[in-house]
Amino acid sequence: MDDTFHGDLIYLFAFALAGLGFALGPFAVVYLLAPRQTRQTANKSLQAIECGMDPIGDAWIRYSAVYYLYALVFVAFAVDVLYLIPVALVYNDPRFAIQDFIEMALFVGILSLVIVYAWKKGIFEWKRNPTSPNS
Amino acid sequence: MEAQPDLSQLVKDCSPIVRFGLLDDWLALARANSLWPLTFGLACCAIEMMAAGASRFDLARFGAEVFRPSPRQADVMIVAGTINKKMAGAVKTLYDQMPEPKWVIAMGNCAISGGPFVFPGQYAVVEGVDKLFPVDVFIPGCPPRPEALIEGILKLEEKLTGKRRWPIVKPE
Amino acid sequence: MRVVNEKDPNPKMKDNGAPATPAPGAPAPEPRPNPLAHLPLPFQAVDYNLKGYHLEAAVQPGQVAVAAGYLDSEGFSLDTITGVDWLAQGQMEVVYDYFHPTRGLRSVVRARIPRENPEIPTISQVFPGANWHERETHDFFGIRFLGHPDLSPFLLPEDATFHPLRKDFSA
Amino acid sequence: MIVSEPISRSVAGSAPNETFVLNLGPQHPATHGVLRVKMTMDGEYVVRAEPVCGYIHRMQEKMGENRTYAQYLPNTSRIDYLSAMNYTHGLVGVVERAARIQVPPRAEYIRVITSELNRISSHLVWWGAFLLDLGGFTPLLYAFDDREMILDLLEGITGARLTYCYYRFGGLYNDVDETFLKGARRFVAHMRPRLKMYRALVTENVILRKRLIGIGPISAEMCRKYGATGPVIRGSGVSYDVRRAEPYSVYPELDFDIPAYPEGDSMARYLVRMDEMAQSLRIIEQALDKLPGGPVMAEKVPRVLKLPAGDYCYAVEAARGRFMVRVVSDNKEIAYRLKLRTPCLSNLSLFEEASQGMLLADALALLGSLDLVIPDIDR
Repeated sequence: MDDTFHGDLIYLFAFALAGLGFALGPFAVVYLLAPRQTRQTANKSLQAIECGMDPIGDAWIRYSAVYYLYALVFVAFAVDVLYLIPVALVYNDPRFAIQDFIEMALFVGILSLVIVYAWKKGIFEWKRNPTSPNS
Repeated sequence: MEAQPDLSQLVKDCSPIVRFGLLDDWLALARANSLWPLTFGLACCAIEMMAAGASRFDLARFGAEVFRPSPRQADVMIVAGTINKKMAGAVKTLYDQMPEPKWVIAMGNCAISGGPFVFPGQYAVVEGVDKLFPVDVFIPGCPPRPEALIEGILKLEEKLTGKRRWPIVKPE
Repeated sequence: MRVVNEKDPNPKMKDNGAPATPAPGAPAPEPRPNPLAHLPLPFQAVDYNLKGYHLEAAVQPGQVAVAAGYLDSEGFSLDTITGVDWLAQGQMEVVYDYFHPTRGLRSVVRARIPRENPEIPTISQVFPGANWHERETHDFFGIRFLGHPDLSPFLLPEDATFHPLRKDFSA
Repeated sequence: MIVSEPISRSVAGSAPNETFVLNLGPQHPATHGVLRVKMTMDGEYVVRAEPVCGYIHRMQEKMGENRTYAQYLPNTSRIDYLSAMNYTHGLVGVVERAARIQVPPRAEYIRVITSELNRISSHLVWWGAFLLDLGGFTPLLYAFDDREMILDLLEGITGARLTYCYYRFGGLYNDVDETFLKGARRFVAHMRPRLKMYRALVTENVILRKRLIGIGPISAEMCRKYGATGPVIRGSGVSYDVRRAEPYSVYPELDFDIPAYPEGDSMARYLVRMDEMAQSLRIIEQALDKLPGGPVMAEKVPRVLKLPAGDYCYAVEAARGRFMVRVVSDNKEIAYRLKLRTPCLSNLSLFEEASQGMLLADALALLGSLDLVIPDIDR
């Protein structure tokens, strides 16, 4: 029990180190190899891109809630796909093919209710907030 | 004409901390073969730039057909057209927002020296984009032919890699 | 409101650079039926093959908007507004071009204003398209259009105060 | 099912959304040049779109007052560089009208052929760029491929690809040669099936129809109020075309019709331009058949032209609409005032009113359907 335990521990530790390396590695490489600063004429280098003009107004304002729900529909399906990947690995037993298929269909079916909800709520038509300036 | 921008602070060394001889050559070769131009068509030269990017003259052969609208993703700014004083601020902003290493190609007489719109008492045209920031390649013509733009890009690649890998076509 | 057709107070400039509207006495081409005769505007028929427009009316600066109203009701569309700086006579001239999309008529309304403080009422409430033409003419000549919603520089930089197309402009 | 009223009211509570201002700025792929539109937006909807021009103002009218008419010819092909022939035709026409110069018939026919070829090449650039706005990249390659054939033809006789300076007062710079005439016939024969293929490839594409039909309706009355001309007014049902309204050159002797669609939406303007290309092919074919012999330059045209005092206008049907040159002359060889009435200024002026309350993506489809060339607006 001991050595397999140690083996797994080292394996886990190496895997974490590699992950960290992949995360911080590019930052180090870029810091060393990339040019240090950009040449500027009007020091607008860090300004938000607004087709060459200065952005007007502030971005932190109350805009329509539909953007948030549009993003939610995406997140729902991203999670959906996230779960389908390990499922494909685990459910690969040929004897229960039909049963696995039904379970996955059920899982995807429940999640696709999001589309029905969003459709009814009028998110895909970018319905406007009725109290907005001139809807 | 507003005061000349002091280009001195522009040319200070932006080279990286660590430099490998061989790696720099490879980097330069990679950059030379994937120059992403900024879609910055101002006037007539923009149409010739589009023609250069289209099917017959095909900038894709030199890796430069990816026209990036956003300055953050562009390597080279092809100034194709007339810069006038109302536009000068926007041009400088775009130049700033391009990440280093960046280059500028002045395409057409307007970008080189104001072109046909320079006359005594002219009030609106910036006479040459090199008054705003340093320019790497000048392509004369009004508008220059797409072949001239391609030659300009090859000249820029020659500046990057130090050697010319494409044959020079001698006008017979 | 009837546009009084009295004589244009400033003398008809026939000698130099004046718009050579055919004087009634001159051997005018055969009198064409003036299709806009029913309008209370002093329209005169003009030789299209020479001038490029059919009818021309010199009106008082005050009646420009009224003329635009009549032509609008007649179905004309605004072609362009041209400013001309007659430095010699100390006057500025504003020329309104109209074309008729269905009848193919071309009519011109012109008005002269003193050069010192060039002011003329706007016609942008009749023809919204005139908004930009007037802003541009203000840019180039400094002619103030009274009642114009927003006379800020149109083609010149926002902070421009010079008027480049004036004859006495020097960069 | 309790899901009934839109989410935004129940979530956002009572306070209305604030609007934000978006810069569809000078450097933007959809503005085809340096037009800036300050879009005040409420979420995805345009509350007010205010175009700001002047970023490519090149003093064309000021230059008209400090060079002679002949020196001004190259300028005309740089106002709207996509229909340079029509613009040069405008200036040449006004000088010939004022100085009463008689142009030989062969020159007039060649002017019509080259102007119509230039109109087709301009519509091809519009077609490629418009579909680029709507997200389709391939049509641009087809359009520029065909356009190169026209450019080769015109380069053969004028020497330039884009900014031709081919017309002179009283005629042409040089006569056309045999290769041009054969090439023009070959181009007409090549282009007709291509137009059919464009219709199959793009016009009947369901995505395009969904993006254009009913988008950006412009009424004939709005066109008249703003002075819009060209394919914009013909897309709103009024078939106003300077070639028919104020006939010039030899257009009365040629048989062609003016396509007009009553709907007034972006699809109508799209179809007008596609049909116009077919009509231009018809005009070129007829003009090639009727091409008379004889000189291409009037005899005694004075080298230095002094126009008699007065003001003169000459209107031309350019690819984007009615282009008119108004010259005020005072007996000198330099114009006292040269006014250029350009179609894109009037066509764009109705964008603010036409795009209110639209989705941003539809506002761009409307902007593309107006077919703007920005130096044409700013001059």
